[in-house]
Amino acid sequence: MNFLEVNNLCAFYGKAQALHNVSVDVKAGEIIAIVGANGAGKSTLLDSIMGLTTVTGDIRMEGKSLVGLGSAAIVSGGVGYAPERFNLFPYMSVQDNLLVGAFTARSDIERNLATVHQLFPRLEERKNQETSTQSGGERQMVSLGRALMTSPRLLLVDEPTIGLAPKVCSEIAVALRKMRDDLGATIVITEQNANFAMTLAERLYVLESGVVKAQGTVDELRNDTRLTEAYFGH
Amino acid sequence: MQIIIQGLLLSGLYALIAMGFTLIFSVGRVLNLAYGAYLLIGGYVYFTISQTLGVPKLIGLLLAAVVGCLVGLLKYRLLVKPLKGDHVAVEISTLILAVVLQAGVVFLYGDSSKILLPIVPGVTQVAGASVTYNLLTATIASWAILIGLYFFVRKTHVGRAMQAVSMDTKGAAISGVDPDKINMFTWGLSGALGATAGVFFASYTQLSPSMWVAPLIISVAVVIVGGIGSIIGTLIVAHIVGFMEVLAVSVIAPELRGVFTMLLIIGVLVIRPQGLFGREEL
Amino acid sequence: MTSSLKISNLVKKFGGLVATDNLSFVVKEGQSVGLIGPNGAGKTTVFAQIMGEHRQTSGSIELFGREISNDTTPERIRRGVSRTYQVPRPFSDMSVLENIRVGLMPNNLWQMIASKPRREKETELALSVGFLESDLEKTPGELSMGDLRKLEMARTIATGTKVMLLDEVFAGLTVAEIAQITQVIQKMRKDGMTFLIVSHDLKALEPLIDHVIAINHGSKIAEGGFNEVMNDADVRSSYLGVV
Amino acid sequence: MNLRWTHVVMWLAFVALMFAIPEFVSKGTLRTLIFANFLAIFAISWDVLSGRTGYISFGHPFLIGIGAYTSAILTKRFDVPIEFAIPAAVVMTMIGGIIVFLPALRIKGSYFALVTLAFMELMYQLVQVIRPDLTGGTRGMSGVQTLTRGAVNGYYLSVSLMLAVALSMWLLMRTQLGTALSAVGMNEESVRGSGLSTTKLKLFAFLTSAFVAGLGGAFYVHYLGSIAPRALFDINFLFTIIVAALIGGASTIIGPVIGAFFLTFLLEYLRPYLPGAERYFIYGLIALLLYMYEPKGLIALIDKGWQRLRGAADRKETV
Repeated sequence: MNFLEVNNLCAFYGKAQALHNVSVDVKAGEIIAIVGANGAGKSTLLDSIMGLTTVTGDIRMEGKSLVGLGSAAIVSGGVGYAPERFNLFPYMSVQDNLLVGAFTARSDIERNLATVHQLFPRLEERKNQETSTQSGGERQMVSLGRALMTSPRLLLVDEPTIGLAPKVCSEIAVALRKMRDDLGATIVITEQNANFAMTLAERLYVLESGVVKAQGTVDELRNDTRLTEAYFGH
Repeated sequence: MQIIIQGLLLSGLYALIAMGFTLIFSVGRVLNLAYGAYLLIGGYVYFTISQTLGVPKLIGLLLAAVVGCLVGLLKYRLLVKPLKGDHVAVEISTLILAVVLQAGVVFLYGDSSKILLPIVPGVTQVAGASVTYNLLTATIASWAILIGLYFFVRKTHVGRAMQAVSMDTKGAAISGVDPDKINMFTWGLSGALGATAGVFFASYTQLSPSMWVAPLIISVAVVIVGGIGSIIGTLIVAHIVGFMEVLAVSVIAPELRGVFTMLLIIGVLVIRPQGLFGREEL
Repeated sequence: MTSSLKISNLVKKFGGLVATDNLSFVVKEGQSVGLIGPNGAGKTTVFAQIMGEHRQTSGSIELFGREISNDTTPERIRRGVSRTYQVPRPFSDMSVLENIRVGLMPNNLWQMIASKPRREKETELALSVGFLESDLEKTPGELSMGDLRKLEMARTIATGTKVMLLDEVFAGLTVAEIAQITQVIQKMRKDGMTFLIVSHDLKALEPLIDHVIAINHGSKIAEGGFNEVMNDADVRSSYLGVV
Repeated sequence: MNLRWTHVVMWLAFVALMFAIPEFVSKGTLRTLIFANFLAIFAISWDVLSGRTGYISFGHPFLIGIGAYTSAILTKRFDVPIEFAIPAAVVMTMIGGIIVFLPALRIKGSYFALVTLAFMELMYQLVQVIRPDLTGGTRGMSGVQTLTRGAVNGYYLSVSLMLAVALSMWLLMRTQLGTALSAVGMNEESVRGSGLSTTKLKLFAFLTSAFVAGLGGAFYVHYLGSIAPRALFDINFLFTIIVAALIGGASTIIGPVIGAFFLTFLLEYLRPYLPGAERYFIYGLIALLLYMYEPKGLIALIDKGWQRLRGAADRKETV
């Protein structure tokens, strides 16, 4: 049994079907990346795991089904999420943003806060700053930090590098790797930046128009034409 | 001097009145036009329990808050939630509900207005102005509640969750906060606050079935002018409205007490729809 | 061929963020041009400026040789340019025909009262985008995503437009629906309509266009034939990313 | 405009029915019917604006009040003949309509509704203070010239006015303009995106609504012969207008008429049991339940019932 099993998932936003029979398996302690062009359904996949869309099919973590549970229950079951647009609380301080993340994991606050500050020292320096005044890179750090505050065993990160400068991208990559190595979290990221995904993840799923077009290890897919096809059509 | 003291006292009361309305507008993004009815219910519950039955005043106040809270919870479950974010439908149905509740009060207590005895009797002189202990108590209680609320919202998990839901519902949900439960809680809290304010408001003016309209208008003004749901903004604007009213009454004409409040609502909405302190915080 | 739409040195700033950065391009009459770029490249913002939903910070927008920057949205539509939206915006309680009727109406209150709806014209437009006779009285609630896109195209054509801007016409569609919309666009191209099409689905876009403009961070990074642009190094790295 | 003969027949039947009523009912009932007629006019006026374009007016008594006060003041204080006073009142109300329209250029939704509510309260307070020698201040005015004597004549006048308003609005709303106004209510951006000026359409809706409100208000004051600010600029009155339109079926013409008659008679039938303002308890509760259960109103319920009957009949035929 894999840590996370997604089977034949179809997801809908109102009338539009965004995913068609998507199946993804993740082993405990893995980092995998879902890659594909804009609109391929990457964010929808993560939103669906979090219970934010209407779905058919099955999503199981450690054998337990997540389908039909509310987001709050999924979070307290051990799934952390850093969404693409961050969805931070703009007029709250960095510290308060992190503390909201601790809503269901109140006994771990001190330990988690120490971890977050160790991963992103900048968040400790600026803990009283409102997130609405922060740069994109800082917001990404708050978003990841808030996800960590939920004590996740599975961490979902949507487009960790979008809009970020290359230097910040590598900082984020280092942090994500540490979260897996030191905290033992299993990580699923989505990336439009396929090259970044290949440096971070062990395995890739290529998504195109809501369908899994290819999957495999980074080495298997590096020169696979199906990867570039997903972006350019041929 | 008299104006300043009167203004301060009245504004404190107005801040308390507007607070519950602000909470709902901020967390639930809903205009609860039946908000004034909490004040109505609070006033009459207190009247029945403490003035008619002679139960100690503090218990009467507490029970008024409990009933207000229950009405708030019921309103959320039976009205607001089934209408799921259809703002116009919520506004219209809460307006109808307010009329229903008003008629309910007429049914039980009759049409004529009643005098609510002062919660704390007596008068004192402050810098040449005569101040009733009653209004003074109301103002002190209102400040105490507001300060308590401020720290509750800032420093507790539930309070922060309320802020979170008001700023980004999806962000709150993926942090493990159930927005529905927070909404529920906020409606209950809003009801309790409104009912408490109602007791003080009724003892300041009088108890009558139509006493809900003026506080509703004040709340609307405070929320609109202050921008969406800020506690500090509410406090500031409650003072603007309160002082304008005191000034209008004492300097121009008592009949014009509400005119400037209306003009303020219209002016701000047309010129700066996001409010004077327009940012979305709690 | 004369130019239908000419964008010159267009700049749009939202506070500190530069959404459109000195962008210039021309769409000639009868041409069909693809506008592509990765997520957040600023494609939709360009559409919004052409339609007057956002006012540009600087630069000019010319339609058939005439500056339209000071016109309101309805005025621009009267001059012959209109757009569809990524998320269709139908009139929810109206039938397919009534939705199209709104597009056909004259912008004059008296004529609205005096003139009768042109039912044959409405039907003709509906059928031309691929509706069946049996769909004509349906309301948007009963239609699929593909039908909603067709409905939006029909209403847009009804305004008498000569230049159509299509925003993500294939998003959320099934393969069969993509094929049907492709057919509709091809037929309109033959009839002389000018197109500017945004799509992330490059495979579906390729047969519909004469050439492509690729943008990233609000400025043009490549322009030319489809294959040429697809093999451009800047375009590839804008999509695939660099480390 | 696609008129069908069934429409003509239905209107003729409706008119005939309304005119035959005085033969069958008591004078007391006629007085109730007169109020229902005026309420129907106000509800139609509200619906032309709010039901169609979606700009919810919580201040309709503001417009009605302008019409009523203008005509009352002109006839009583300046001895202007009624036949000039009423048109002048309508014009004044249309100017009032433009005042309400101005905020609609910038704001919509809840904010617009609140501005209109503020307009109503403002009017209520100003009327009592500014020139009480003209407006009668808090007590209002009595002894305003009346147009008719007796319930029967009053009924004929009010029903003629109501039918004229209903028919002309019905005809207007069946044109393409009516379709465009409804389109504004469904999606304003798409109307602009179809090349139509929504400013023009909205202005038209506001002026038409004000026209009807002013006409209704002026005739109403000349029926009552008196006017009082608390009865006019009142949330209960506003509530009755809005609920009449919604409960009957917004965005139709017959809906507000049905709603107005339904509400008026409901209120009247409750009178023996609950003589005072507490009637609004049952009345409001019924309105609330109906609104929650079927936001499209009685007309939709009737329609559904009709469809079901027809469906049953169709099934029988096929069997």
